[in-house]
Amino acid sequence: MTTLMAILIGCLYAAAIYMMLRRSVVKLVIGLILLSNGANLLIFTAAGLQRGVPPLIDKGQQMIAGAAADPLAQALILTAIVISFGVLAFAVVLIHRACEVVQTDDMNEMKGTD
Amino acid sequence: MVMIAVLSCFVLAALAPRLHSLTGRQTGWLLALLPAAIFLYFASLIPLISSGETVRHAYQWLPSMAIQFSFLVDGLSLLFVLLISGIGFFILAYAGRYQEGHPALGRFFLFLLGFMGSMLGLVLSDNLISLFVFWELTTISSFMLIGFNHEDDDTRKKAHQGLMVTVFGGLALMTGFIMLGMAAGSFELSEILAGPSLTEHSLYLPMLGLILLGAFTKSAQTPFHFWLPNAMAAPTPVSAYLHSATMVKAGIYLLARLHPTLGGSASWLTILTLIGALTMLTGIILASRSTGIKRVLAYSTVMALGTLTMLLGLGTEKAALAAVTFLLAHALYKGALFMIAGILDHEAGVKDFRDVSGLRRLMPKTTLAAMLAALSLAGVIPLFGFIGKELLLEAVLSGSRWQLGLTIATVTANIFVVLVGALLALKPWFGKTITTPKAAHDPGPALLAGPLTLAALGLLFGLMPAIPADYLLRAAASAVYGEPVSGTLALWHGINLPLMLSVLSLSLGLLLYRFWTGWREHTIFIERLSQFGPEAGYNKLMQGLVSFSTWQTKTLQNGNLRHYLITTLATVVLLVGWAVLRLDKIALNIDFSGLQLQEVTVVGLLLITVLAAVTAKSFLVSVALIGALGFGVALIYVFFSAVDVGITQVLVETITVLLLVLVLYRLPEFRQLSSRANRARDATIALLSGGLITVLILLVTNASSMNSISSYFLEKSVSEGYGRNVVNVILVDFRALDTLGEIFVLALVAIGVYSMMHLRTGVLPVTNADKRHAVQKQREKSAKTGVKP
Amino acid sequence: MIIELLAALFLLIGCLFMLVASLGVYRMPDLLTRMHATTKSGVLGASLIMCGVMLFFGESSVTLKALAVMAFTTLTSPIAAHAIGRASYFIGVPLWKHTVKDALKDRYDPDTLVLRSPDQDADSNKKS
Amino acid sequence: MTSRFNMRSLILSTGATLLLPLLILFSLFLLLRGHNEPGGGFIGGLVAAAAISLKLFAEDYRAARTMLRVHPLQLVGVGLVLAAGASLPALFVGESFFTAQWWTLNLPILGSLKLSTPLIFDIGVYLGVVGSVLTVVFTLAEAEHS
Amino acid sequence: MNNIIDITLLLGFAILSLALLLALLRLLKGPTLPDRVVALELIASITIGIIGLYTILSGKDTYIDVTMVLALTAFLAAIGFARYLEKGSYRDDN
Amino acid sequence: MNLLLSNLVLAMIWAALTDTFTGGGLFAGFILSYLVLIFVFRQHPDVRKYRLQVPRFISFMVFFTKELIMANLKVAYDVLTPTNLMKPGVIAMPLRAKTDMEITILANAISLTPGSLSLDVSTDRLVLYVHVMYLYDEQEVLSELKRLETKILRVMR
Amino acid sequence: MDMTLLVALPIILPLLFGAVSLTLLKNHKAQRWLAVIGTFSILLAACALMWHCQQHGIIVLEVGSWPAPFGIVLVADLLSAIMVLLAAITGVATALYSLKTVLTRFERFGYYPLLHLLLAGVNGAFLTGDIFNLYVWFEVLLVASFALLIQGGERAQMEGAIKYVTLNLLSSALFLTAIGLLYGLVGSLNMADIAQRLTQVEDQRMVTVVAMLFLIAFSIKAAAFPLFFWLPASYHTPQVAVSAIFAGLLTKVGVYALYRVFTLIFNSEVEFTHNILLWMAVLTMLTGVLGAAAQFEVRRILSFHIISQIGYMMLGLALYTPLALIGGVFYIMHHIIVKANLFLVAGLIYRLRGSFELKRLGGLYKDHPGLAVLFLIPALSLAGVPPLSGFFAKFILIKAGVEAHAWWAVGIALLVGLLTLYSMMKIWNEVFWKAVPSPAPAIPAPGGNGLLYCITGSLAAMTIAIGLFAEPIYQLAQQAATQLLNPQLYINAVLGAD
Ligand code: NA
Ligand code: NA
Repeated sequence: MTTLMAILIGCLYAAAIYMMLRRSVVKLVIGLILLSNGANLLIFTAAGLQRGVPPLIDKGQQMIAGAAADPLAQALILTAIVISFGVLAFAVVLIHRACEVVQTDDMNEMKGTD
Repeated sequence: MVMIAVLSCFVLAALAPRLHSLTGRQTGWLLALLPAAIFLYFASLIPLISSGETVRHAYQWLPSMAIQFSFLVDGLSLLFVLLISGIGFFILAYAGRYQEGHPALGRFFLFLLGFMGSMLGLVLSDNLISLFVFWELTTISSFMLIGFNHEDDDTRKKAHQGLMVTVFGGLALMTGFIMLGMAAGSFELSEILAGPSLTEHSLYLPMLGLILLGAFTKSAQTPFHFWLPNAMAAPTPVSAYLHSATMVKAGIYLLARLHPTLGGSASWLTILTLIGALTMLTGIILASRSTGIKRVLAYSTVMALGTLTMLLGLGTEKAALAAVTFLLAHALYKGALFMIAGILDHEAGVKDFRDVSGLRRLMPKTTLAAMLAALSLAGVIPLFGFIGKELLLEAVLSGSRWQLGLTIATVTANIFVVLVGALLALKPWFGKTITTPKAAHDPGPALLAGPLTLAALGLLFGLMPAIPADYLLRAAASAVYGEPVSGTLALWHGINLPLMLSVLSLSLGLLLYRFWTGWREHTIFIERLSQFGPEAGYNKLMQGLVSFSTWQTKTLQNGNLRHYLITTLATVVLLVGWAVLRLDKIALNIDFSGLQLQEVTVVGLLLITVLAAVTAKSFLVSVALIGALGFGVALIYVFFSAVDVGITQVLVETITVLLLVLVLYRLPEFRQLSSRANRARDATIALLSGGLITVLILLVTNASSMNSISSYFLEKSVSEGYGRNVVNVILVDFRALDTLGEIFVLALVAIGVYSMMHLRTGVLPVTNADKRHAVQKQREKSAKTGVKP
Repeated sequence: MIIELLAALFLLIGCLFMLVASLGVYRMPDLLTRMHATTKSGVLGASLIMCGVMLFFGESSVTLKALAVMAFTTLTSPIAAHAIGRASYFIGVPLWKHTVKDALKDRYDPDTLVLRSPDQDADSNKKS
Repeated sequence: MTSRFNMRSLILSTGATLLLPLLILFSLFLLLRGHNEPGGGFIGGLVAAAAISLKLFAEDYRAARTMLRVHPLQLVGVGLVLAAGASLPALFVGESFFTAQWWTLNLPILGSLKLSTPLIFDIGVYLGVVGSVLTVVFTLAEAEHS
Repeated sequence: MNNIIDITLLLGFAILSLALLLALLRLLKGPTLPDRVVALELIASITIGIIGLYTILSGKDTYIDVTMVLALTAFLAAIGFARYLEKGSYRDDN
Repeated sequence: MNLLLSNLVLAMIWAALTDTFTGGGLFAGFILSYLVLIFVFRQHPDVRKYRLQVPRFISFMVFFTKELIMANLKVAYDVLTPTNLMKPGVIAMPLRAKTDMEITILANAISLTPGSLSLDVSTDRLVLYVHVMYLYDEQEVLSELKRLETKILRVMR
Repeated sequence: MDMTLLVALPIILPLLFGAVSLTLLKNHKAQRWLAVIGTFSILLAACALMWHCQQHGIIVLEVGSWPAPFGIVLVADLLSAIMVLLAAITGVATALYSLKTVLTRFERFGYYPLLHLLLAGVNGAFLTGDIFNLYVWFEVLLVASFALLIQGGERAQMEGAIKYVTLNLLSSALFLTAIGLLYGLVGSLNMADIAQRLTQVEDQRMVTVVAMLFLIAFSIKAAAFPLFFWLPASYHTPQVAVSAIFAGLLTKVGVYALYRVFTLIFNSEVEFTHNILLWMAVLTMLTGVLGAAAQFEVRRILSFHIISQIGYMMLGLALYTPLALIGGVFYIMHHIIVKANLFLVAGLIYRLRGSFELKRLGGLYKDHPGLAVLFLIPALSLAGVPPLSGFFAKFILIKAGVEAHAWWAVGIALLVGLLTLYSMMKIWNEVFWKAVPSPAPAIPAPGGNGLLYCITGSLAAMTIAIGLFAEPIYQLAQQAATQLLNPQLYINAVLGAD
């Protein structure tokens, strides 16, 4: 499954990058979403995929007998998801304001500043 | 005490503007008391130094790097100190009167005193680095002085030019000093000089080259000589000070100082004598063609500097003595002559030889001083300049390798020196009286004291050469030569070759003076040549710099975000790709076993979704697809045991869609703007990057073999974190700091969005009717332009 | 054993209804007919699968949650359908060509979004 | 202009009224059980934010704003103070910064209640998330009016 | 006995996969935004179904929690889109 | 509404007291407290209404579930067969339901029953616009819908 | 309470002040007070931390008492302590400067909370010993900088912000990717632990692969060649106080991160990694300074100079000798103060003349000699003129370069020094020496300049002091460099010696 995931993640990155490279600035939004999904899945995959063993300990138990999925990677992903969500929200509003102020959505026309 | 001498200049400099507003007209004299005191103090050291002793003081600065303020008084530095403080005394007094009433006179004193302090520090420093520090300070303070009339565009340009050239050299010098320090094992000149010669050291040539670069730029050696005449943009007291005894002599001082350690090699001899001779000739020929009084003086200074360099290049005992003698003579007459040029300007309003004649009767005292100084320059007996010139010729004649060539050059130069001397000694004073812009008259003591004294000293030393020789010059020459020098100075050596050459050049020079105008007309080609000269080169370089940087900025920082992204990504692909290709074995984790149906389906559908989201023609469609993508990704998290992550993913995706929807109708629609070629290029970059990521994951998952620290959390979650949801316990306890940072990120987003939307100016169409109207207009517009909305 | 069999049955039927919903969405000719499929089959499919889960685990906590899921979908699905259906009228999504009657046509005021009843505008009723 | 926004769908707004308490309760449920079962401050906060957004979508900005009473940014502030403040109690008992503190309160009716700094922290997270998301949502919705 | 459940699950996943594919195709085809939103709604429902099946497959009941959240909040996206459309965008889809 | 709430609270207290805070425990608690409520406050007019509402609700749920399944079978049929037979249309259904809650629940129920999907309520709340799949006879469809309305109103009022 | 708390204070103080400031959003008086008290308290904490660090060596705080490498650790070695102190100084200067220059309407929309949180992010990044936590603090400071950057909503700000945000988000994504891969490789997040575990990786070249990702991610943050584009696009657009704190701190966080990971973690293939760093350093210096030569607007010139100065700091790391690292650390110390100050002075120029355009400025030397001095000191220091702070910074690096026989790097470093002076003197000539261009812009002289002069004057005094009393600073840099070159010290402090 890791191989398959690696391919999916590669595609997510590629798609994200392609969208970030568009002139139409709103496509950036899609690019950022794809990128953060890709990065989160990458952490998930790199940490090792485990089926059906959530890191939840049963009532009355002290720990999980046997294998369990990596809780740390999950915590990292949670943090990363929330951060990228926040950043995305900011970026969306920024793009909206920028289009409003600059009166264009064409990145090629936003050359007023280097 | 030495430290105090140097420091006091800076302290007084800082106080000067305030002091000036208090004491007004007499400030110049008042401030001049300081150099006078310094002069007297150092003069009191003459007996000690002339007996071969040295004085050294050291104060810690950066001991870890062996950098300290250490001061060494020996013959050479003493000679310079006396010149700096002595001439400085007159210059301050002179400037006080010359610049009287100037609104920024206080600042002028500030920089002049600052310059004096720097110069004193430079020549007194025993530590190479502290020497360099003062070196740079002279550069900066002279920049401020040269640009004193800063509202004039040309002045600013010239000041900038002088600064660039000398700082360029300064930086080379610093590197050279570092190498010298490394080679000699010390930054202390006294130790370096006491140590062995470094001509055999492996770093010798680069070190020499760099140090010479520093010295040559500062001392205006060809091809860097052009900044010096341009520095005449400075007020005359500045020129008088900088170009007689101080600033430009710093390079010479340095060469003289380092001669025992770096001198004596073939490269030293070759470079110094050739550059020196070239400079000498360039300077004096240009001087002979100039008509501006200060300009002539400036070029003749270039000549003198070249001569000194040449002498130091020869490096013989005789040359050393000749060099210090010539240096002293030059300081005296050149200081006087510059001040006289200033007097002519100040009292008669003339700046050009062609505009002046016959002032002898109107300005008798000035004439006297001028003639004494100019004749000393011309090397006329019995002035001190004559002795200097005789020694020069002697040294050249006894020189080794380039004997003949150098002699011819020196004699040629001397012919023109005589011409220049004659110009200065005769042209303004004799002949028909021309009406000058101002009613000419002798100035007061403040202006006249300097030239008269210096010129008189030239006569005195000429008549009694033993005084400077015994008390000063021999010690100085010894320091230069590295061993005690035993020569004496005398006005009369009998009829010898140097004397004959002197007479030859004197007569030819006077002849040339008669045909000065014709000479200038016949040599007009030199002017044309100058467009290929070093100054033109400098200007080209600066223009080239600006146009190159403009081009670079246009290319790199072109305002196009996509280029930035492409460059960044290309860097990623190249550097990471390179690192991957370096691997001993590229072992990828390729394994399709154990796949489950639902997993494959979800991944497959996700791939379709991603592709569709990228190719979608409408933002809305993309957003809807992103929603679907979110569910798919959540499924993956669920399939691989991440319950909390799955839930969060679903929620975040939903709220993302809500947010997008809230701004959506105010965002422009997707447009297809890029050309097919650009899209292909972008797709290539994207696929390369994506492929690289895939490879990295496969590499890492294949190589990982270590146990993760996460087993700790699984063990301790219940027993020490009191929670069964390990992920949550990590979030709120084990790694609560991450979570803390993260909600602050959210808070920042909230503030950012809040302020972005409330601190705005634009107004939106608000009703449906408005909106439709706007859309209608947009459609009409796009129909005209043929772009799909 | 019987419970498991029952659970399997529920699951299978639930999945089939899901498929029906998808087929409906895929095959039906216009938006409103497609929504018939999703609101009904989607809700039932999910609910049946939840019943299967409920039966399989047979624990009260799971039962409670599964019931909650069923309740939530039943509650939210028609509301969403309503919202979308209503919105589709604002932007004038075309109805299937075989639609026989459209009582809603032109009843929305495009600027105020007021929806008039047929009594309020006998005139426009005639037109349609 | 305002009338336009009051002409919301009756079905939707009633549905929202029905769902809102459900969602809020659900979010609190997720928050409080998060330490032992899936859930926690984030997830709870996101659900609560979604709930109030539903109110906004079903009715209008003003209704949602009135329901919340305070400005969401103040909610953020309180959340942040709680979350950051949860790092401090450890200092008063001489333990390392951010060390979790657990207190068991024996209340007469409710029985023993476990209170802890991780819980306070999680509540801070909850408030911070609710406040932040709502600030963004409200700001954007409010901008529609201007 | 587990066989029955296993086969059911396999069958279920296959059916739901097909359902997901069909819904996705509608999402891609549109032709109007509401059509896509409806498809998205359905995808959320199918996701609930898949997680339901997966809950049984893994035997861990905690996955049900995900479906609870999905059931309660997934429709919000549709509400959002609906509101967007009501706000009077007259943009053509596609 | 208040009675339902107190009924629920009582059920929870029961579950808490018996330490069976589970589906079954709550259900048992609900039934028990329902019985207690209608017994203790049997004179109260609200309770009389409430007494009937619970069985009506249960019977409505049964009816509704049946309808839902029927609806699905019908959809399945439509989906799997050619679409020729369909004769969709939007009709206006006059409303007897008055309160927001009544209208909403009615609309939702209509959406989940066979062949009909509620679209919107007129602003004056007089009619509900419904999309119908088989509009062969509008009056019959309307009376069908009205029957559903009656059932719901009986539970609600 | 033990002294390890000191490590947390520079983070938790601004967080708390930011949070409280946010709850008092509409009370801008209270916010001003909080800004002043907050930044000064951070300064106090930073001083105490510095003192302790020098006395007791590396201080480690295990957050939540969870032992390393499992919990997050905050680690203050000397480099961190230095960075925190500099951030605190910049913070105080900016906060005070803001009191007089930031518009009230900005203050009412979260300016001060953003400032507090920016500092929290910066300090967090300097102090954390955990690679993922570093990412979190990066994001905190990044989003704070986003929000500060767009306050005002001018066209240039928007255009600049789009570029700034996009490129920085790309950098964050790369950073996250790198963390994910590193975690996958070694299964730890604690930097000391990672350093230890990496030595057990079979193919050290695999480590270098991951190192390249970190290199690029941090180089974007540090604005190194060829990844600096976001900086010139945006730094001249926000309010001056914001420009100043950005100029002083943001890129330095990237530089710090490079120093941290390329001394502690990725030190096995120095000849490869640090050679790339060397190339980047040299090209960064050169392109930055050339970029400045093409600019004719004060803040744009200064922005490009940030880039070229970053090159020097990277040079220190790239040469990777004790002296070079000393030089690098010294350079950072000097640069933060000087650069922030230059932007603040630019702000004063703007206040007096209402423009940043060279061609519209002039006459300030005559009219405001005090300001001229305040400009000249940092400007000359930036160019490396002795005896100001920049001289030793450059001198040490050049010496290190000469000792390492990195001739071309030395040559370019020198050339860049010259061109820096060229640019500074361009500003000087045009803004100060040139006569006021006619028609003179009629800007009424605003009040309250005394405080602003005091702030810039104090920073200028520090510049002079670093130059004149270089020895203690050098000692500090030396101790810091010694720690950097002996990562085992850091590892032992965090994980315990065994
Ligand atoms: Na987190
Ligand atoms: Na940055």
